[in-house]
Amino acid sequence: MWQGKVRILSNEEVAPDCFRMRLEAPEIAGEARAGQFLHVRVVVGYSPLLRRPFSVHRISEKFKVKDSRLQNVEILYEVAGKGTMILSGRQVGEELDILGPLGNGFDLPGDMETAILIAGGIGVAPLLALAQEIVQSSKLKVQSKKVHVIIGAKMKKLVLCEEEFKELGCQVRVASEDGSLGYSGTAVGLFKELLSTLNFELLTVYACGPEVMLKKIAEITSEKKIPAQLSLEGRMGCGVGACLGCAIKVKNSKGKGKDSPADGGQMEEADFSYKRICKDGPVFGADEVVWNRR
Amino acid sequence: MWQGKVRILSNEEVAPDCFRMRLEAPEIAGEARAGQFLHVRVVVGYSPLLRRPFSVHRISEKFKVKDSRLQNVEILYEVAGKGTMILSGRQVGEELDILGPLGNGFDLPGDMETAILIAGGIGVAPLLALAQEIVQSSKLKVQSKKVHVIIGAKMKKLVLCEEEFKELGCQVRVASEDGSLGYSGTAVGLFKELLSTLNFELLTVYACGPEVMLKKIAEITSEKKIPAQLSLEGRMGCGVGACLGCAIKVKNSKGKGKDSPADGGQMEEADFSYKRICKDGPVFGADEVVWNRR
Amino acid sequence: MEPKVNLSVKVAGIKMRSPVMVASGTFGYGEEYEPLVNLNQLGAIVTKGITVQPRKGNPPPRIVETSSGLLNSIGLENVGLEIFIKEKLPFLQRFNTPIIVNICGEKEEEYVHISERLDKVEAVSGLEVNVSCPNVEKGGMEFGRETGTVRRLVSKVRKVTKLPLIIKLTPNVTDITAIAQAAEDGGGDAVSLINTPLGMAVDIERRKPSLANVTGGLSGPAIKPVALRMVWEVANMVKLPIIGMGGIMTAEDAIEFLLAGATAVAVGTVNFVNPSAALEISRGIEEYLVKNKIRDVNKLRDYGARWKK
Amino acid sequence: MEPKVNLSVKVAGIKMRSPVMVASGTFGYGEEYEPLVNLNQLGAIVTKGITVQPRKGNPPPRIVETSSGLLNSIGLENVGLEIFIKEKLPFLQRFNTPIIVNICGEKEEEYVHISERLDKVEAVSGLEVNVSCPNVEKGGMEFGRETGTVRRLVSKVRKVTKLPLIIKLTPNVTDITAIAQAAEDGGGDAVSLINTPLGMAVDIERRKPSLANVTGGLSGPAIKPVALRMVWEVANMVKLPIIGMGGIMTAEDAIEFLLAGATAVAVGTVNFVNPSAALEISRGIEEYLVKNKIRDVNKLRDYGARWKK
Ligand SMILES: Cc1cc2nc3c(=O)[nH]c(=O)nc-3n(C[C@H](O)[C@H](O)[C@H](O)COP(=O)(O)OP(=O)(O)OC[C@H]3O[C@@H](n4cnc5c(N)ncnc54)[C@H](O)[C@@H]3O)c2cc1C
Ligand SMILES: Cc1cc2nc3c(=O)[nH]c(=O)nc-3n(C[C@H](O)[C@H](O)[C@H](O)COP(=O)(O)OP(=O)(O)OC[C@H]3O[C@@H](n4cnc5c(N)ncnc54)[C@H](O)[C@@H]3O)c2cc1C
Ligand SMILES: Cc1cc2nc3c(=O)[nH]c(=O)nc-3n(C[C@H](O)[C@H](O)[C@H](O)COP(=O)(O)O)c2cc1C
Ligand SMILES: Cc1cc2nc3c(=O)[nH]c(=O)nc-3n(C[C@H](O)[C@H](O)[C@H](O)COP(=O)(O)O)c2cc1C
Ligand code: FES
Ligand code: FES
Repeated sequence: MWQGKVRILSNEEVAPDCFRMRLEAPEIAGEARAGQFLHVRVVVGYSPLLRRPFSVHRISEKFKVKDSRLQNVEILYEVAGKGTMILSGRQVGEELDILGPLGNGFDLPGDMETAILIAGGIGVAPLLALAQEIVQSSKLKVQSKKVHVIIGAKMKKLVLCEEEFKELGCQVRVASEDGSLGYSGTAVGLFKELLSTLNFELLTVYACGPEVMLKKIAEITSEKKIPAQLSLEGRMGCGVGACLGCAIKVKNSKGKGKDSPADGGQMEEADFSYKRICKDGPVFGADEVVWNRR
Repeated sequence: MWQGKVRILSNEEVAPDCFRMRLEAPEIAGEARAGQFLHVRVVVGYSPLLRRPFSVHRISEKFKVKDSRLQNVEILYEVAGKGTMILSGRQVGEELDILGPLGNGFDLPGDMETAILIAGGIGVAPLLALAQEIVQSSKLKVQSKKVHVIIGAKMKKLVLCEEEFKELGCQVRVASEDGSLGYSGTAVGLFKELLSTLNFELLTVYACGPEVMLKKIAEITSEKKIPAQLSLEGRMGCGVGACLGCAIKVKNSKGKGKDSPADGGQMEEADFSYKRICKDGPVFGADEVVWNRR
Repeated sequence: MEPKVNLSVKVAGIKMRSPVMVASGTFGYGEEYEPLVNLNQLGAIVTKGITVQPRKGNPPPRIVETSSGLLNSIGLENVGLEIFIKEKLPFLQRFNTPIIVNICGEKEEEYVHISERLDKVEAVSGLEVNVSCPNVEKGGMEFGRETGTVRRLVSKVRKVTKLPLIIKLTPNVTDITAIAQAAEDGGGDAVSLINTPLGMAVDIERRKPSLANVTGGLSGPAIKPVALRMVWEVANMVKLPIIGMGGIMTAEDAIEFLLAGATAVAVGTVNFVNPSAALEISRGIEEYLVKNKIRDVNKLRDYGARWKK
Repeated sequence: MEPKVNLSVKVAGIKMRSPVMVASGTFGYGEEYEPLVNLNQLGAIVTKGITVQPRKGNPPPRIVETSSGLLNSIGLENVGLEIFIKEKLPFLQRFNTPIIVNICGEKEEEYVHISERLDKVEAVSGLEVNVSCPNVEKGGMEFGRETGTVRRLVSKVRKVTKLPLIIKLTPNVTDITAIAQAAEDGGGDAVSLINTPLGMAVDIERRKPSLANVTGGLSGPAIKPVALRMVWEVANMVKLPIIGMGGIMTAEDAIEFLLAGATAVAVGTVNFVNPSAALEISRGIEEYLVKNKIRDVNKLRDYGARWKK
């Protein structure tokens, strides 16, 4: 974990309102794992007051170069409000105060033979780093052509990183809600289609995207008993586990482990507890998560 | 009085930490008088929350052109804190929210034959507009060579507007505290020297600068019974006379009119009242002002 | 084109074309902003606090900025009751907008005197009884921090006037709902929430307080969360209609107050930053209603009534 | 090089090498920030509020940003007294920095139980008695809003422990000096000022409160003026030493508190923004003292004592 100022090497709009920013950050690049995030202070002043979390999107050259100046980290972000708006205006050459890498990262079972990575919208951000890690790791069995990537987006021009995944040798499928590219429908629809063609043995599903998408994927994988890891979001304070502001409800292993009533009623006290998205996550097992959050 | 967004035409550092900004503002240029000020919102957000006041420094082309796009207004400002720092970073072509012209402006007696304008540091800002107004007015008797300008500054490189005053035909004298240009000493010293060479009949003194300077000038002019007008500063809220935040203590005409004790004790209630710098000023008669403000 | 939604509200019997008023002490006597703002489009104009005698106010510096806030210690500088009636009211009267006079005093008798006097002045639509000014040595906020003093003062004023009485409360109390209840018990028709929390800033170079009067009232966006909370608490405990204020800068801010339970809102500090704020906020509320298919601004406060802790 | 000025202070008998502490609830149990901050350089570490039983805390969302502020409604999530002693204290103990345990309860007996238990735990340098948590249904702030409840609670705790007792007060009261006096009367050794003012934010798109628990405590620069005012008021009325906090982001902010009368300061929300803030602020105070030729940080509070309204 490291905090300090790093130089902005690039900050480009790669799709409408989506930017990719590259940072000169050897301290992070050497340490960061897919699924972890950076906590970024977008301004020096107090507006906004808090840092903003962004997933590690790509760790450049990590495995290729020794020169620390080339050990860069990228984030991919969407303009969602004030903070990301300010970030999108930051200039190349300026310094950015970052804290990271934070969080737990994705878990990569050594015996995994097939991986499905499902991205909804900007949720693609951590999955590219994940594909990178899977493909470049020597410890894993899984081969790049057994890494299936589903990229879901509203429309063609919002489909992100298709080329990048292909370069890594992944099997890439695209879903667009308006049918303007690839499968016409959501990433979940395409996922179901893909599942019907695959062997479930030694398969792991990884997903990041809007909560409704993650919830559906959790239902599917739970039914089919496929292990699934989801990267979640939530309002973040400290990012390091100290403020307890980023709570997410999870089923207690001791408890009966069932979801709370659909009417939004309370679960039994003994059946759930809160975890910290920043420290215990942001990657959670699909089975843990209690979905009827407000 | 007008409020709205105007375009920044230029924003240049004319001396260390001193900037001149030109604004395309026909609504202001047509109306503004020397001694009035603009209330400027330096950012869109709330940091800083309030507007910042700056004197009308030069009204470009006012008397020369009909084309409203050429009717520009300039301010001259020093980086004194957060707001002026932000202002100095604003770019040509951007819009700036301004409110003005505000305040009362300098009074120009029709029978004035000689004028002395004394500027301390950034206090030169309103005095250039004043020289412009005096020289370009057809109603006044005073001739440009009877407009004496004293520019005081800490050192040579902080002497502002010498050329501009000369172009208007004024008699310009410079004082630098370190002796690096012109008279070695303060503007007040040079003023005393100048006074000893002039006829006091139909003379008016105008001054803007640090409070210690204005106080000394008030003492000199009061002793010699020379009318003097001072442009004052103070923390400003609304700028239009509504909030009563910019109070300054003045002698009551009814009261005995004497200054409060030098030990900073209170004046008699009946002897003073508060005026609003923004609306009743920022130009005050030197005789009115009660100087022992904190 | 007719507006598609209703923006008009009624507070303490005063009908307003818009729920957006301008707050006391931030809009002078109206005339200062007239060159910039169409006064006919405001919900109501609340004047600077008026006392029986003219007041000079506190020594400068009287204001200082803080993070997202403004501290002021004006000290109730005002022209006094009679000059107000003779010289300030006639100007305001020319507009088709309710005039609410903010009144203050060092003793109960002064509130009573002013109310009695203004009761006979036709131009006045209502009184905002200021038991919350933090910047005077005597009176003001001192009346507003205990239920007993509030109830007694309001009932005394109630006896001498039929004018709508809006009681303006201070947030510097342990339980705002008890104070609001006291205002109702005393015979008040509405409450204004909130006046400024007492604050302070220090000049570390001079090692002195930034304000000559040491402490001042804090206004602006910094106080909005506290103001909203108090509005919601009072809306859920007391029957009186509420004029919400404290840090409103945008239509979104105003809507937060209306949802939390305010019938109308007042904008203060924002006038200094953007004189047309009240009108822009009014338009912004209208757009919100249209966009969300809510026909009447008065429906907004139903939401807050449903929120439960 | 020897430091040219004295930065060490003593609060309630606890000696600290720097007047800059980290505030309860914003620094976890220390271990979270240890990778980033040299814990040996802090004035003191105040832990997250501890209750007898573990607490889950409130449902999310628990935090939301406001202008220059942060609203939180954590709801005192903590591991509970015994796990704290067994699993969290041993880590903290490794550092050469006073550990102050923030304690809270729903009933007086719980405060008493925790104090009695911690009295015997050597690693603990002092207790911060939290009578000001605004985010729990029972207890917390309810003990801190009346002089009677404060005095009684403090004196009960006083009886069972010799540990220094720092009473952490809520700003949500009419008269903070009366509460601080009650803390002294009950036998407290110092007061912490301030915990968070109660606030609220509304999500106008969903037309619901932004926090699941509706209201929350406001922290950050927005509250600094109110905190400073309370510190100055208490410093001038009550003998107890004060730990000042509320919106401190920079050394300048901290110096304002020290001038106003605080013996030490605590930094909270800024830790989230800049984990090294406490250490940077400590260095900034040192530079200020050197620049202004003030030999001892303890001289700063003499200034506030001279300011008069
Ligand atoms: C672990 C983690 C990793 C993330 N990784 C990425 C990533 O790689 N790329 C990416 O683009 N994003 C990522 N995000 C999300 C990203 O952090 C947010 O989009 C960003 O913080 C938004 O900041 P903002 O200031 O632009 O928006 P804000 O102004 O904070 O608002 C963003 C949205 O949140 C809602 N919101 C904000 N405040 C409130 C409130 N008070 N009440 C109700 N709703 C509110 C608003 O509706 C708004 O649309 C990640 C989040 C987490 C937790
Ligand atoms: C009518 C009028 C006309 C003016 N014309 C000009 C002009 O033409 N050119 C020009 O350069 N300036 C002019 N000024 C001054 C100018 O407005 C200020 O320099 C400017 O507002 C500073 O803003 P800032 O945000 O940069 O500084 P701030 O951050 O506001 O601080 C400026 C200075 O004021 C002091 N200060 C600020 N806040 C406090 C506080 N809380 N306690 C103690 N001290 C404080 C600080 O020491 C600081 O050095 C004028 C002022 C007035 C009233
Ligand atoms: C400069 C100033 C003067 C004020 N004067 C008064 C006053 O005379 N009477 C009163 O009841 N409130 C007065 N107030 C309080 C405001 O009416 C309002 O309650 C408060 O500022 C909160 O709203 P805001 O945050 O929108 O400014 C004053 C506020 C300011 C900033
Ligand atoms: C997320 C969060 C959790 C907090 N938890 C506690 C707590 O458990 N006990 C307590 O006494 N104060 C708690 N506080 C209050 C802080 O200790 C401090 O008094 C307050 O935040 C003001 O300081 P600041 O503005 O520097 O944050 C908490 C504050 C925050 C922001
Ligand atoms: S953001 Fe602070 S604990 Fe997760
Ligand atoms: S700044 Fe508001 S009255 Fe002068």
